[in-house]
Amino acid sequence: MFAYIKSYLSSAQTPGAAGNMFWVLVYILVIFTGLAIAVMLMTWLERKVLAHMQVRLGPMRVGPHGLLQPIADSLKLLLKEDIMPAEADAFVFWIAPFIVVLAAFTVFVVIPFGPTHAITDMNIGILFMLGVSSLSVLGIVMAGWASNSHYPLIGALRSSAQMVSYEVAMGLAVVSAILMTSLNAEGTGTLSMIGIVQAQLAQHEWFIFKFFPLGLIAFFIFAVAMIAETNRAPFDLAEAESELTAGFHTEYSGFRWSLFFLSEYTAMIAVSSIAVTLWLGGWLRPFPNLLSGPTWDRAFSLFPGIAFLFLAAMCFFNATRMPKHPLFRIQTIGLAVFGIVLGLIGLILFIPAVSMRVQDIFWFSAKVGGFMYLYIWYRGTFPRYRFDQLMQMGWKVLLPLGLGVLILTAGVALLQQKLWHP
Amino acid sequence: MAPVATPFFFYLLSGIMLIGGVLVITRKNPVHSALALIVTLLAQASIYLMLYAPFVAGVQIILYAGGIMVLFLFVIMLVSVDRVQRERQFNSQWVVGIIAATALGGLFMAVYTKGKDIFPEHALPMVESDNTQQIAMKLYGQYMFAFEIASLLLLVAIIGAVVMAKKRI
Amino acid sequence: MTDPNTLSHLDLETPEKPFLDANELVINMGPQHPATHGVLRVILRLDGEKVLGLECVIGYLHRGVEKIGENRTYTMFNPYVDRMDYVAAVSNGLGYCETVEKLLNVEAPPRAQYVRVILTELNRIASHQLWLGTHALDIGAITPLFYTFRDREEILKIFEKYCGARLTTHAFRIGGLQYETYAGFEKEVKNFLAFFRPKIDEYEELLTTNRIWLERTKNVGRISGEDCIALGVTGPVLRASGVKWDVRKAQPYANYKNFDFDIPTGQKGDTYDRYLVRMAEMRQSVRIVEQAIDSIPEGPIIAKIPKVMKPAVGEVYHSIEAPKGELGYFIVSDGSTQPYRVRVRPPSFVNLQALDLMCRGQLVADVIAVIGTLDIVLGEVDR
Amino acid sequence: MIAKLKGMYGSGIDPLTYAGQNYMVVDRSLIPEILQVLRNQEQFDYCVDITAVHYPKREKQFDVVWVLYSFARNQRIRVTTQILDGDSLPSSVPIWPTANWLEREVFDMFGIKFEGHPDLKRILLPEGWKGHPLRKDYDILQQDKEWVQINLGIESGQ
Repeated sequence: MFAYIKSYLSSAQTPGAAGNMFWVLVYILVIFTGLAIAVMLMTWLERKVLAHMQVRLGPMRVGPHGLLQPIADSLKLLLKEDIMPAEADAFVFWIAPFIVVLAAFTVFVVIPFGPTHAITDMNIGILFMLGVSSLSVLGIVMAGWASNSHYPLIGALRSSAQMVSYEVAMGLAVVSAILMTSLNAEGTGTLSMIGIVQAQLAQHEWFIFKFFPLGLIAFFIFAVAMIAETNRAPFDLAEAESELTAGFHTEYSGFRWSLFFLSEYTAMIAVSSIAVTLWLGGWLRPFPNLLSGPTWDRAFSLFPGIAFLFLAAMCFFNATRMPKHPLFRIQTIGLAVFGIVLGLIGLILFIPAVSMRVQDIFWFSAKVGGFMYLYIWYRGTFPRYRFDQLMQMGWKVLLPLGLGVLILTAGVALLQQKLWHP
Repeated sequence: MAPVATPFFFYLLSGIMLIGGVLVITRKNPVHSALALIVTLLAQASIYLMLYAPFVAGVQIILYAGGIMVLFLFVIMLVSVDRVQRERQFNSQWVVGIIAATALGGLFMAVYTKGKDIFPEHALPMVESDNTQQIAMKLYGQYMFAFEIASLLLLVAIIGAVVMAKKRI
Repeated sequence: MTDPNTLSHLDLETPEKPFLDANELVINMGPQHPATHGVLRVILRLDGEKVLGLECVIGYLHRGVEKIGENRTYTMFNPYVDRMDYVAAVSNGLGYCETVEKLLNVEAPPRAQYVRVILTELNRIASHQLWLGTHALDIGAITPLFYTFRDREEILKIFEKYCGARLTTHAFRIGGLQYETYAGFEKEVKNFLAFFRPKIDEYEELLTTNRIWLERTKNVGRISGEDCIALGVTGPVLRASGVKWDVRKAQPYANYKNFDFDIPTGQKGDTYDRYLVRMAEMRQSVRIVEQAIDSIPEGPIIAKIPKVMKPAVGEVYHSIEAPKGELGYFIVSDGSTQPYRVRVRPPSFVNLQALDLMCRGQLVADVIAVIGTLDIVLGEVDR
Repeated sequence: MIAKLKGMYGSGIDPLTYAGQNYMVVDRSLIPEILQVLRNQEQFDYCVDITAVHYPKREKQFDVVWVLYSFARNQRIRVTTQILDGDSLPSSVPIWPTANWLEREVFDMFGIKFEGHPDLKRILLPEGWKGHPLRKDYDILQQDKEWVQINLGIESGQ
């Protein structure tokens, strides 16, 4: 048994590909716990960052600087009464949130946090991701319909129309990135998520900079489409609270509502992961071609530790700024202890053996985190699009642009293969 | 990846497909029918996966479960369900139905008994990762003409739908 | 102009529900709806997402202010008017006090006039700030709300220091002012002006050239100048449609004729023009306050008025330019201590009538934008 | 201008001034015509307000007041007419569309009917309300009995 567990550790494959069920389970557990924590962190971060953008403080009461707020929120949601409208279609109403959550979480099966840090590596990875995430539309449509009320119905119609139409532009952008993976000796591309990152590694170039500006435009199309896909500002028409109160989940409450909430944030992380994988080099560290060599590798592997030490320093700094009143003593101590924990993690991450293994995950998460920050930033800055404008943007701007980029990329790739590397 | 308990999963998925298919036609509520259809399609996609056709499976999910079924639901949601439930569900063309069913069953039986040779004894060894390329080669090589014809047909259908839907252009 | 007989009047009888009822939909918005700015209920008749017509159902906040006025003395009724347009309480008070002064044939002393103008214009800024924040919030931009509330706070602080109340100020008395300005009033107002001027630029930076904001507001809820006049719409809405009319200029009250300011106008009468007009009005208000604060004369703050007010028998209509439009008071006196009849001509109420016209042919999302751009306060609509 | 109108209609118009504001008391029979003339010939294109005053002791119980404004002249004028209780007036919605809600409010508060109004119904008060609150004979006990106790089921202690 122990040997079976240990046999995987030296493997250079994902546990799924190696067929090691124990490690598959471990990875599933780790990724899903990580996701839950990430979503909680994200809700806290969103409230804090947005608050600071809007000259307010955000949550401050539950824990130091509201750090325990997500826990309080989730407890509240779990304890709330679960209301089902009398006229609702009970079965569909009941199953809709589960479909959405299932779709949002299943996607993470193929997301590569590192060359071996994925549950499994499918050879249709990206297709699988797009397919499964498109299933969440079903859940939304069903939720809106089953509520048997006008606002959720309109919300559901809007969001499903939006998601279906932006999927087209998104797909085109993705295809142009996949085309770039085929620029190797055999001339065959790959749909595998790990394969895509390895192609970027082999070509010494992130696809966002490939065939400048084609990669950049494709990335831009995807970046716009992914916000629309996740129904976030400025494309959050489905849940435009000023018009439709809350869109398709107006009638949901308590635990079931929290499932929608969870899946929204999970989907955000998922599509950001796709963007990172396809265009931003996945787990690869920045400047792989400019600053290459073992010295630079060593230097960049220090970053995870530095990041955690920085967070620890922030905690200590804020702990010293806490009010000196006895009532705040526990909070101050809590913040300091949190800082110590972060600092210890940071120190552990400085051990070369650890840092070399973990830095893939760190870079991947850091890039995804950047996208998450952008999500918050957009929400703080932009007004909301109107539905027809949104459709216009999807069909009349992004779709032709995506087609053009796809054709140009194909042409340039062909030329490059035929002329420069015959 | 080594196949795991293939017959079990085959029968499981087929069973789900059959149950789903029956539910599609027996449910009175059209939304429930659509749900059953989605289940059927997903089970079908899984069977494609078992046949080492992951690309087809993925496309099945994206296009049918994610795309077409959403459009189905779109239309169904706009239909007033109360009225549908009051309507008679099956039309009583028993004779035609029985004849068609018998014919189809006969065909299946004929293929199964006479044409055993056309099925290989064992699954052909095929590299999983080549599947997508194989389809691309076939589609854009051998069946190029059929493919283009199909896309042209779809274009005509789109234009027709627009013309019919729009009162004035 | 749309046929007046078809406005604000919907045929709400839903026909026998067709098998495919995808075409027409009657939706009820409010009275508990986040974007109706209170308890406005709007019944929308939609073709898909297009608005075919709408009907406003109002009165949820009706408190019978006019009836109350008949049962209170002139002085006692003064605080009640603050409760109508509660975001511009100072303007309401000014209109009421001036009307009663007309009835009594007295005039407030110059110093009182200046302080009145300063406070009213500050209140106009506060009202427009609140409008901007909520309007932008309705369209989906959440950040301006917090910026405007941060800055509005400074105005409210001045009010609080002056009269002890922040919202329903009851700042003026018939015949002048009750309170002398507090020590440092002028300095604080000047500080505020210096603080506030860059803030307007900050709001504009967030919105004026924002692509999405432009798309959401341009050509949305257009109304022509003629339609505005026909529907009695006044205030920034009228001016954004190109009619250069402001009670402060047309029939100056208080001492507005002493101040130099412009009337900002728009051309197209769409939501974006109304936005620009209100932004420009904030700047003009700053200009007025600046001039007034520099030239406050010394002197008494209240005219000689009898302790028990008994105006002669007669009737007076007087109107001022409230932040929302023309706010008129029609007071009938029968010679007793109580007004015989107080009629308030609320700008929000009359402006709200234009909602139907402005929303026809627009989308549901635009209804929200148009309600926001009309800048109604339900306390004033329902009274 | 008022003099001109006076010349046209004679004794039906009684021009008055109070506190520097012009208004005229017009006979009920002249109302439709006078309003038309004011709108079309005298350019009073903006109907500021329509309201009423109740004098229960008079024979003609109601004063109905039109407050008009002319952009071209920068001038306000009030037109007042006296009508009996239960008497109706022609609607001025065709002249000024803004009269729609204003007349509805007058109807709601005073019970004065306007003929030809497209949709004359209560505007501020609920449909089932009894009585018209701004009449002088409407008191709070009546409201308490007929609305608060029936619909809200509470003793308001009035």
